[in-house]
Amino acid sequence: MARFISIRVLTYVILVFLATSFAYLLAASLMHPEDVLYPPAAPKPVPEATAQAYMNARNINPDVPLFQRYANWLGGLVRGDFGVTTGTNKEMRPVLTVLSERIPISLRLVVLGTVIGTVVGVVVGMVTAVRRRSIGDRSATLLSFVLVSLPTPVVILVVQQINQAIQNRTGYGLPAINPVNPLLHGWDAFVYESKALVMPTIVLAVLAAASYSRYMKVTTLDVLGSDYLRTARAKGLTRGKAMNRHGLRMALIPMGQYFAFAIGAAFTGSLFVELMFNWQGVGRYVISAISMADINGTAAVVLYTGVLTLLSATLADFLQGLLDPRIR
Amino acid sequence: MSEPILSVKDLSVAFDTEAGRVQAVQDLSYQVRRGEALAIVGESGSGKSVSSLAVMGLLPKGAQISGDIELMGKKIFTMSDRQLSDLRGDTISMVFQDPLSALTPVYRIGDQISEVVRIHHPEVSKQKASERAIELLEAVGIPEPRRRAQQYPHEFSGGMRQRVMIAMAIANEPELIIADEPTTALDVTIQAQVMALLKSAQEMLGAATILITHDMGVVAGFADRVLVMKDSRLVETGDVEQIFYEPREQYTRDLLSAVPRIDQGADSESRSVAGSAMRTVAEVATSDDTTPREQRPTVLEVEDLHRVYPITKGAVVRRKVGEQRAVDGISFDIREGECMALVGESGCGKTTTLMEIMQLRTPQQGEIRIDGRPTGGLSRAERAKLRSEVTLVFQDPMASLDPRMPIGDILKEPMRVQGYSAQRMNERVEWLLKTVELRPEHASRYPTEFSGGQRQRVGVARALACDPKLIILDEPTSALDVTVQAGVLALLADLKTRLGVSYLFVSHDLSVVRHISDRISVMRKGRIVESGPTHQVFENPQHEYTKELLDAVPIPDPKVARTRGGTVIDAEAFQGNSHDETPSEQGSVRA
Amino acid sequence: SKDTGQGGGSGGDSGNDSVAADALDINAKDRGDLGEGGVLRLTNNAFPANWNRYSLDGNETNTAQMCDGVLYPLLVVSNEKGEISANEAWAKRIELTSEDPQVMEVELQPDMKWSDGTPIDYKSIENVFTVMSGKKKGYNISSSEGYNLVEKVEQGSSDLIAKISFKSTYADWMGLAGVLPDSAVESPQAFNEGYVSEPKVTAGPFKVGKIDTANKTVLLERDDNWWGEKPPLDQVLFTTIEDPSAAATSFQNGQLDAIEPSVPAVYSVVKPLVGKGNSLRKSAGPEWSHITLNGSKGRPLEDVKVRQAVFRAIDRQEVFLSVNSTMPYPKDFPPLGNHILMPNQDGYKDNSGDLGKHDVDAAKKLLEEAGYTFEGEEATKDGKQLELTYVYNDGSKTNEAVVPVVEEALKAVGIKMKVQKVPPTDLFSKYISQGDYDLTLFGYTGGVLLSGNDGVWKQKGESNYAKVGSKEIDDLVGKASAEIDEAKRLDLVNELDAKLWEIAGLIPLWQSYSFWVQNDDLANFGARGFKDLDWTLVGYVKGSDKLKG
Amino acid sequence: MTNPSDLRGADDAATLQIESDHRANAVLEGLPPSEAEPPAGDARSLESIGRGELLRRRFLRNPSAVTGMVIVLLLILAAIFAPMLYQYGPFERDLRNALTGPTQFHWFGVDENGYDVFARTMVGLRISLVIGAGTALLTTLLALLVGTIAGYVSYKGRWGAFVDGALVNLINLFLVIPGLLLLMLFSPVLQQASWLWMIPLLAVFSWMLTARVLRAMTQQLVRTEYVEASRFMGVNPVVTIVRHIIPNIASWIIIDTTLGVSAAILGETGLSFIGFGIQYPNVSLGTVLQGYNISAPWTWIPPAAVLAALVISVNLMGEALRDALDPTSGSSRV
Ligand SMILES: Nc1ncnc2c1ncn2[C@@H]1O[C@H](COP(=O)(O)OP(=O)(O)OP(=O)(O)O)[C@@H](O)[C@H]1O
Ligand SMILES: Nc1ncnc2c1ncn2[C@@H]1O[C@H](COP(=O)(O)OP(=O)(O)OP(=O)(O)O)[C@@H](O)[C@H]1O
Ligand SMILES: [Mg+2]
Ligand SMILES: [Mg+2]
Repeated sequence: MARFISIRVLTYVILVFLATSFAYLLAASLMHPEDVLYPPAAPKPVPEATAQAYMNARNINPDVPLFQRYANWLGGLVRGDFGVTTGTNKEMRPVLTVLSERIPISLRLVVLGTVIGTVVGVVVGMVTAVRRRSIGDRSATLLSFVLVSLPTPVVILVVQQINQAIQNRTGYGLPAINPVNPLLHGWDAFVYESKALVMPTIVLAVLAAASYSRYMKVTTLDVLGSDYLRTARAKGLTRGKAMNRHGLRMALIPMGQYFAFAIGAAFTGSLFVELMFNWQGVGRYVISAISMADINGTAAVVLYTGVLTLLSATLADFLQGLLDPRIR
Repeated sequence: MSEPILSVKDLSVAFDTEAGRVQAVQDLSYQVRRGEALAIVGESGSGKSVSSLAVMGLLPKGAQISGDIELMGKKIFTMSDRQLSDLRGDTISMVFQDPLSALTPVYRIGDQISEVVRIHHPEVSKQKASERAIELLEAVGIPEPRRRAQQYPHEFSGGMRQRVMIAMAIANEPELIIADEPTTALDVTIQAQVMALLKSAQEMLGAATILITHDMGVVAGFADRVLVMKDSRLVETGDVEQIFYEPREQYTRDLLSAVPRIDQGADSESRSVAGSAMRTVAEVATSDDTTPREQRPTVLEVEDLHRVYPITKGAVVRRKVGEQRAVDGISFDIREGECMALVGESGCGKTTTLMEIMQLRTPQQGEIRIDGRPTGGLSRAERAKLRSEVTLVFQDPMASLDPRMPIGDILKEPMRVQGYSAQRMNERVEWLLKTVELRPEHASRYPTEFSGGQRQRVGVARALACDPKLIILDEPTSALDVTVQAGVLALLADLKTRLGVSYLFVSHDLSVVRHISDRISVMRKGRIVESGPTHQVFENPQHEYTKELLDAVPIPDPKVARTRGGTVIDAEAFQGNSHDETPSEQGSVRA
Repeated sequence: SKDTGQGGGSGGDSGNDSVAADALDINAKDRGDLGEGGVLRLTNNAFPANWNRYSLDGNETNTAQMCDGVLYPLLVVSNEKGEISANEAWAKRIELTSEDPQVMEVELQPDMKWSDGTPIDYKSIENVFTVMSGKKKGYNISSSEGYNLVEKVEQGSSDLIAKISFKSTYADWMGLAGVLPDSAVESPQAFNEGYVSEPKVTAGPFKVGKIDTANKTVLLERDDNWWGEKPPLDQVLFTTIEDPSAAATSFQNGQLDAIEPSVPAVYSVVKPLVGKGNSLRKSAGPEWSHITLNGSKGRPLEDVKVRQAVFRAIDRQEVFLSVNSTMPYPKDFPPLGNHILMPNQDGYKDNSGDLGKHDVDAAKKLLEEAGYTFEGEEATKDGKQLELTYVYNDGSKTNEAVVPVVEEALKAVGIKMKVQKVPPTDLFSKYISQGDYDLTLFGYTGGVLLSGNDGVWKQKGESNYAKVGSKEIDDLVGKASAEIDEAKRLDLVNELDAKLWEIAGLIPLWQSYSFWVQNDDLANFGARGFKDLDWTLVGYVKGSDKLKG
Repeated sequence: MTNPSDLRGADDAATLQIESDHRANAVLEGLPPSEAEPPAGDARSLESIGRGELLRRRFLRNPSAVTGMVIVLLLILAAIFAPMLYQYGPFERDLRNALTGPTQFHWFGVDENGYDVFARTMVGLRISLVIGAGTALLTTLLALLVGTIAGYVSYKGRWGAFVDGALVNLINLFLVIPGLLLLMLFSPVLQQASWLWMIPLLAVFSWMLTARVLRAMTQQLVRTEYVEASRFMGVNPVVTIVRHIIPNIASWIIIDTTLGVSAAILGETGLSFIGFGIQYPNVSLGTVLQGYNISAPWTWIPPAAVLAALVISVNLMGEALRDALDPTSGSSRV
């Protein structure tokens, strides 16, 4: 057992190290943070010395050999220092600080939506499989395919517009964007923050449910004809209960993988939801890091997501074993 | 007479399949009264299972049903799902024919049994319910029930799973038990124990039992009344004695004549028609003794074979807490043209042995040689060639057939490997189906669309597809009615004598064994306790267990069965430990 | 600065009322008409990286919006025409006392104090000039330009007066005036990092209420220690919203009081709200868009005739409309006719001449002059069709709209156009600065001050991506930036611009408008053109709902 | 195993067949005849129905298969012919009517750049059909290859566990590899490449999760007796995977492919980040959708509806195929 775990950990460390180093080297050789910091078209170019000092401070000086920079970065990494951010705004915050500030925000945003979406998806998928070809099945199917056919920003905007229409008509509505309102205090602030969570949660839940329900429907269809369900019915379980206790569990086995990765993904946030609801989570940090040619940020994010992915993979294997005693 | 607990009127069931409509049951009417044991016998595929599923209200959605079924005066077709669910498992329960895939693979055995208690008696605590599950496991003869309750279905042998089904059926002491071939995978001693259990339930609680079986011996010893079915219709019904001694219909007579009898030597004394036709099979099987055994080449040799399953604890972090010695050092050999029977207690490691042979690899311990060559040392090509020459009929016919493949393709599969032409495969599929008494149009049906016996025949047909030299059969006739069984056995006997095909034959039906096999090995707890030529073992059993087995064989003659009944089916059997002095395990457990 | 075209700009069918070029649209009201109190909620698209405006990180427009004249003294302000003068809230006068050698004097208002209690006096001015000269090591200053031409800074006749002497003349001298507290310059550490998380020392009508870096919000409150006119607003809230459509939704939802809709996707969301408690305010702004032609050696556009042909092939009106047809630009909005001056600035002249006029035949003729022949529809030389590459950055809606227009226009004169969409970060580094392109569109801010833009026009200029120029142009650029006399300078600028048209390196397209949709009651705020806001006047009119709770 | 009396010297099963035909078999003669045999001609025609034919019939009998096929066909026809017949092209500007709703001239309205939404949707459909179908199929293929092989061998001793481990780590590697950066590295090459390269590119970064699921499902199946049975018959592992494992995990594969179509069509626009999207003068549904203006629903509803119609019709066919494969469909036990 110990051997098994240590081999796995070792493999993972190697994988993460490879991916991150690869990411760093790629980013460092491909990206031009100096152009972002000091745009060539800027009307007032800074003195060369200032620029050099700045780039050295960030370990992004293109005049320093790539491997030297890599070594600097690795050295920092060993000490738990991920370097500092770069970008147009010349902010020089430790990447680690930025990440640790943003992770809780992403988590707060994503967890609830993912959980609700998963549960709804599983339930809808199961019900539509059992009540196949009913009106409910057809409308759920139609809706979910429409949802997967829309770009996420459009789904978000539609939800926001619906909220707006309700607010215009009734006077009551939810805050459209922003997780906090600094103008409020105490209880009011808490109420605002709770309300602000509603719409992103709806969006995330709806999107997750749309695709989960499709997968869940087919895995459920696959178990519907099985003998053990007949046994469960013969024991005296009603349709629904037999499905819940015996069918569901079997149908969930392949879904375990998706759940595990959804949990991992919750930590990296959801780009569009964060962007369009203006939450300062990890998801948009990833994109801004890449588009700002932020080498340290990009490498750190790759490291972070790599670790999360592998943790998810482990969780997935674990879930599979948990759900299915046969393959233990 | 007491009033009927169940009455079936003009029941018809049909299915639509690719090859057109299948009329599974037609105009079936019968009644079962309180305290009565009704046996339904008849041709395989005649609608026995379908009609009983109809009673449970559990036919698959595609079935078209007409007629009426009244359960304790209530029409079940007018009842809601909830009302029916309240009855199922409590007032009326059923043991399904294919017990091997009927358990949910991901739940522990104990939980699956206690669930049935808790559904109908939510007031029972979890703790109590699992105690009850353990009690029930013990009652059906599963040793070490406390540990076994913690295992999953795939860790159980075929017979053990079947007993789990029985345990679930009797858990709530129902008024009506429908047992669809409940003892096919059980050895005779356990079978006797289980039948006694059912009988006592019937006698003590006044429950009614519907027993569907092909074992005329069981019918003779258990049933009050018998209902004979053929070709989706009722043929005749009557008291057990009347059926056995004065059958009115030709089919009933044919059926009885095809029953193999262990006491065939003494048949003249019996008034039963049972067994007459089988004598010919036995003659074919044993006549033609050309070369003496010693001079024939050895086809299969098993030497000191071991197979150990680890016993683990913990769902996530697995710890090995002991080992289950499923096969514990057995040796035997089979010569060309020889049929060797492996009999023994349920769960003693028979299937495991067969599987080890079929792997064609070095076993955990010991050696397996085919044609004198150790299986461990085979090259790829040799192994591939052997695969066509050694074939297996699985114990669980359902699980061994790909549910998403039509039967025709299943039968073609081994032939494809051998590169048969399409034309030849088609011809052969037709022939194979006919040989096992299925129809060519069945080729386009899927396994789920067959009756239990039909599936089993598909399994046998597949094993025969490519002219094998060694066939390993794991209970190949347990679900067959006796006429079909006679046909299959005759075919096997014929192949053996004329083509020198060898068999390793696992069966609990000692009468069948007696008819077909040349040699016999008796297995218990992972070891062979006795072996020798068939007649020798039958006539002069040496080991205690062999004697016990032979004594427990049911005789297809109601009178004989009743006189024997007292000796074997004793009251203690219900307590579940009559055969095992020590509360140990089939196969020994070492921590 | 460069705007890679993420935004659009202008033009439209809805705004048929033409705005006078230099008009403001800020709902100007007297202080007496304004009520006391209220909150103004605004949005920006980036959170300040450093609150020290003189540091490299702090030199950024979003930071400027929150700081200049709000938290910190702003000594120089611009009017709607882009003319600058001393801001009387902090500075009494800023003037040249001598032109040769150039000497300027700054006099501060009396009795002003930093929030840490230190007085704002000569020392505060000196702090700026010392640090910004670039001579002190370790200070990450934004730019020493102009400051490095200063010979010396001395105290004037009172401790509120600073006298600054220059080594050589510098046209934008007034813009150099500024103040910094002592604590901000006491060490490089204090200067570089002291203001990273908050503006430590302030001296304006507002002070910091709460800064939330995680959620990127800044709440400002009225500063009771402020000596000037009392600002009407209680609080100003800035929320950073990076996504434009999120900002639009936020405004729609009533979470903002004013928004600057720069792209059609945003404008179309907020447009229905105009007239329902909100007004659209618009004015011409300092930004303008253009197409740069790459005239480097060896490229197809090396020949000035070919470049001129491209000028004449492109219908600038059509290009403008393709981007801005749904934005509320005035009807018949004319294309921009000057590379340096905007129409609402003094001295603006349309120098485009014929080159600014769409004419297919003229374009073909120019190509023929350049040695191309027409085989059917194709302009060919040595058997090869003239082919140009248009490079633009992914995600630029403006370019996406413009590309087909330009392609069709060029096709009409027999030129084939290849389109290349590249990652935003690569656009300049890998394509434009490397000269690996023929055509590209982006925007410039035609600053209030000319200086600094010279790199775009000079032959060897760092930002001269067109790689065209002449000695003549270089000289004119030099002369114009050194000319202190405003009228003369404008003449020089127009002379320069005519040359720039001739050399055909950059096709000016249109001057962007600034649009604001904002609460009806919000006064002295909105489309301000070149003008700097006066935060002591920004507020809600008397009786407005916004003043309650 | 040599048998002197082996009748199969000619390796001809027919001999065995005749010899053991039960009418020629003395033992069986006495037995009751089997059930009434159906007319011979009928039997012949049915007997030759193989799995493929059976599938085809079951599939075509399903109304949703037909509906799905009709919709897909209509979409394909529309993609081919609509742009030829319609009066506007995808880049023809009608700036006067920018951002106006559907009219008889502009069937689906006009977007903010003056483009006709119908024209763009139809032209976009052309490329998107190819990308959607191609990517979804390729992704599935990759996932199938890695997933089933890993799942199949994982059960086969030490060596199998090693191969499985290697494949799983390959999956993990692809999961942690920064795809976007890698693409950026190759972006100069990609920009020169034909847009058809988008198909392998999209596929290569989206197969991993599916592969993991398929591996998990295969792991369950290799333990079943019917897979064991085919191994005992000497069926080659690849054939076993194709014949037994894939049909039994087909449900997941089918739905995953279906959803993959829309994912690919929408995901294609993401590649434009590295300068490798569908670019002018081409249009895809993704680029049309990308030009959404939320306050002008006609700018996004038509392309989304077309995409949804495509995905739904693919799903209808997929479900019909699933039902054709699954003999218990329609005979649910609950
Ligand atoms: N789901 C189904 N679809 C089509 N035909 C079916 C289905 N289930 C059963 N049948 C057919 O109905 C007939 C009756 O089946 P049933 O299972 O009742 O037989 P049985 O009498 O129990 O036989 P056995 O003794 O072999 O179990 C058989 O011919 C079988 O092929
Ligand atoms: N996968 C497994 N894991 C653990 N134990 C197992 C496993 N498979 C079988 N066993 C155990 O091995 C023993 C022998 O099983 P086997 O299936 O060989 O019995 P059998 O002789 O065929 O019985 P039956 O006649 O009931 O089919 C049983 O005790 C069973 O519980
Ligand atoms: Mg049956
Ligand atoms: Mg067994």
